[in-house]
Amino acid sequence: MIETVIYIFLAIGVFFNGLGSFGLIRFPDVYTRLHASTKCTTFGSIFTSLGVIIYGVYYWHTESTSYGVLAIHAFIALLALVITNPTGAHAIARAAHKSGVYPKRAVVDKLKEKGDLSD
Amino acid sequence: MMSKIVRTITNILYSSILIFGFYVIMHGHLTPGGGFQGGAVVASGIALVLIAYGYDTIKNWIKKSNLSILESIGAVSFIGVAFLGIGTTFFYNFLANSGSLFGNPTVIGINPGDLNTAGALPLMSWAVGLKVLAGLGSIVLLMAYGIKKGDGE
Amino acid sequence: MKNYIAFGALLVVSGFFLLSAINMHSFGSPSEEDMDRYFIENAQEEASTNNVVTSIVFDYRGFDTLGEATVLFTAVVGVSLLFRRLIK
Amino acid sequence: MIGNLPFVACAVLIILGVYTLIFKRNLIKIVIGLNLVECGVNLFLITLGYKSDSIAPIYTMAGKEEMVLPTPQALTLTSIVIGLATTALILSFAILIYKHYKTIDASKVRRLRG
Amino acid sequence: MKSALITAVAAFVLYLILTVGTGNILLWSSAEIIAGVLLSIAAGIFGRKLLFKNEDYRMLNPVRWLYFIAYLGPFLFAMAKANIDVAYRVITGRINPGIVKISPNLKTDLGITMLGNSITLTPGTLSVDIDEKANDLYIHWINVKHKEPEIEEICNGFPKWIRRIAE
Amino acid sequence: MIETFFIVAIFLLIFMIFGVIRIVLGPTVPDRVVGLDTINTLVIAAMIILGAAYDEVIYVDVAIVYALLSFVGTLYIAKYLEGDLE
Amino acid sequence: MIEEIIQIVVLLIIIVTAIMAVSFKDLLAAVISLAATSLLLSLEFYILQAPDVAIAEAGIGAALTTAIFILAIKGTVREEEI
Repeated sequence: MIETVIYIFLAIGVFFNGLGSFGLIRFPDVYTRLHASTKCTTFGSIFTSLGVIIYGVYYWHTESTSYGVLAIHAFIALLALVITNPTGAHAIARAAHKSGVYPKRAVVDKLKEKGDLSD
Repeated sequence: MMSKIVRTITNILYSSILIFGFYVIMHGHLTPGGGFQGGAVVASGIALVLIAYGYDTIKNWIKKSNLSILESIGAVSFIGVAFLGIGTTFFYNFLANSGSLFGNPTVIGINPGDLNTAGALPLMSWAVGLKVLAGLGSIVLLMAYGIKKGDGE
Repeated sequence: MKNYIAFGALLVVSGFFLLSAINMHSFGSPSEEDMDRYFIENAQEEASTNNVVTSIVFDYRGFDTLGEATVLFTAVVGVSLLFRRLIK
Repeated sequence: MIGNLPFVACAVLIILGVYTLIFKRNLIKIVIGLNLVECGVNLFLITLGYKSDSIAPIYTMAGKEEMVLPTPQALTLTSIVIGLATTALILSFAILIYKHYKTIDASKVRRLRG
Repeated sequence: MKSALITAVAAFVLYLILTVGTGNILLWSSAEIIAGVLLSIAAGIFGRKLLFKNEDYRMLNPVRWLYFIAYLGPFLFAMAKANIDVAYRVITGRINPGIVKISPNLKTDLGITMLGNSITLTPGTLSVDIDEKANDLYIHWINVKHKEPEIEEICNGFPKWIRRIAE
Repeated sequence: MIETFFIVAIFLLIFMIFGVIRIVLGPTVPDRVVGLDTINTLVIAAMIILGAAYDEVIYVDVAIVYALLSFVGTLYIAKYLEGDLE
Repeated sequence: MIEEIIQIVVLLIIIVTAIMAVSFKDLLAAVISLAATSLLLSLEFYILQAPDVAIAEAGIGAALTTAIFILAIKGTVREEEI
């Protein structure tokens, strides 16, 4: 029973990770690639890590406490990942726009119209 | 000075990086880690603050002279702990299995570990950790400083 | 001309590297060393650590770490002296 | 099946580094080559001590008996920190050379001399 | 002083989470707790100038934490929707991108940060830049419907939640 | 169970190749940074999975270090691209 | 068997990124490739059962080496001449 749940979680994670990596190849410019890579790989990594966490929590009861430590440390790694990943994406997007890479086929670009933001 | 989102995340992450680096140094004799690794982690935290706030803001918070004092403390205490065991040999682990500070004997074989073991090793680990922390941190700060000064010439 | 000589030397050296890489002992089965076995068996008893690598770095081979500390100190002093000239 | 592929990878990394050291003129590129040599040497040391079907030399709850050889890992640990320190020193020299000569091309720097 | 103390307490909690399972009875051995206290005080002293830089202690209220936990529900739902949306666009390659501006009227730094990261992880939007004074966000939208969008169209009601959490 | 973890790790490693292709091809530098960022995330996920697969609790610490620090390198490159690194 | 496939893929990516680090004319791109190399080198250490070295390589290779190289490129020039 619990193994089926873990398999499903791992499968979802692998599917979204693959989708993100594939979107990295397929999309035309930096911003859309960031969409694919940030959202999909973060979501997929959350699910693969959740598989590990469920594995750890389940065997915490049946076998030994070290599996519980595995679950907790995996959870902290997941938390750090979720905090840092969108921030890195924001930094890259901002740097790309400032260094003169504008979105391709854009309908509207309010940031370019406004000019340089003073910070 | 990077954007506001990056700065707020830096504020949250910096203390986490500090306590995690200290954890890595402290548990060097039980889990993977030790002086080098923990020092590198904390130095990366200093690099993070440097990039998020810029050199001008950070120079009031983290003084280079404090870092060099810290490095000297690390070097002196490392050699000092090494000399303390000179009754037998240089670098003799005089505290192990003695029952005092860090002096509990380890159970031989497979075990989860007890923090209060390993004798002089945690002390040396802390000395090397301080040294690596201060050394690598001041290298990054000095290079940022040198680039900034060089533009005016 | 000089480039050709350098390229030939690089070819010879890389040939030696690759040959020795192929003729190393097969991957995953190192020759048994007495020293390593001693460290693994006795580190828990003598230094009372669980992590054998740390016991080697700080206890059995502490002199290596001392040399490393010296190199790190020298590098920091070197960088510091180099950029000190810029202020003047 | 895998054969001696990790050792070959170390050799390829070191050869790439040496190639960069010989043929490239840019100082920062030279430092990148030096870093690659360092990577290759570290990987070689770790690969040398690897024993198949064994665990890291740390006594934990896991039950296997065999451990990989610990001495190469301890040596690699010092090597990594030293590598960063020397890299920083060389890069500082590169920055100073650029301030002085306005170029970081090694051959041009040699010709200017002073 | 106060900020150092609170940073130290936060660091101590993180340390306890990291070292759980080391003791037998209370889950932590006494040596771990002593070491944790000392190290947390050190971390509090070194990190005091960052975590509570603005002397803003409103996040200490436990009610806000409950709101935060409740916020995770709609957030994860929106995130799953985002991924199915991106999956559709990856497979068909149908995009209509552009950069638009919204003004969510959030005042605190933490609030605008949470909003920025949330909308980076949710449907078809990516925060590109931020106006530091007015707290306006510039957003790359993968499927532009209007050039002057409503806030609701982009952020799925996140600003209401964040106003409860962080303001 | 253990074999499943290894298979998932192999899939993650194969997805890393897409990131490497983006690093090699990417017309501009921001494209390459996006590839690096993707590889970062995948490596962290692979480390967590492999830690469970080797049945060793302590290995996951490496994943925590990576998740906390991999973002610093990205920030440095982004700040250089913004053009006001000081 | 299955671990050997993992090692082959990781070593392949390491060699490709190292070649890219040597051959890019743009030094910033070369530094990005070097960062990817050290990232995967850390994963290789992890697979070779050396978590100590993996942590050291993670902290130093991921953050500090990239930082120092970027600072040096800022202090000099970005493009490699010739």
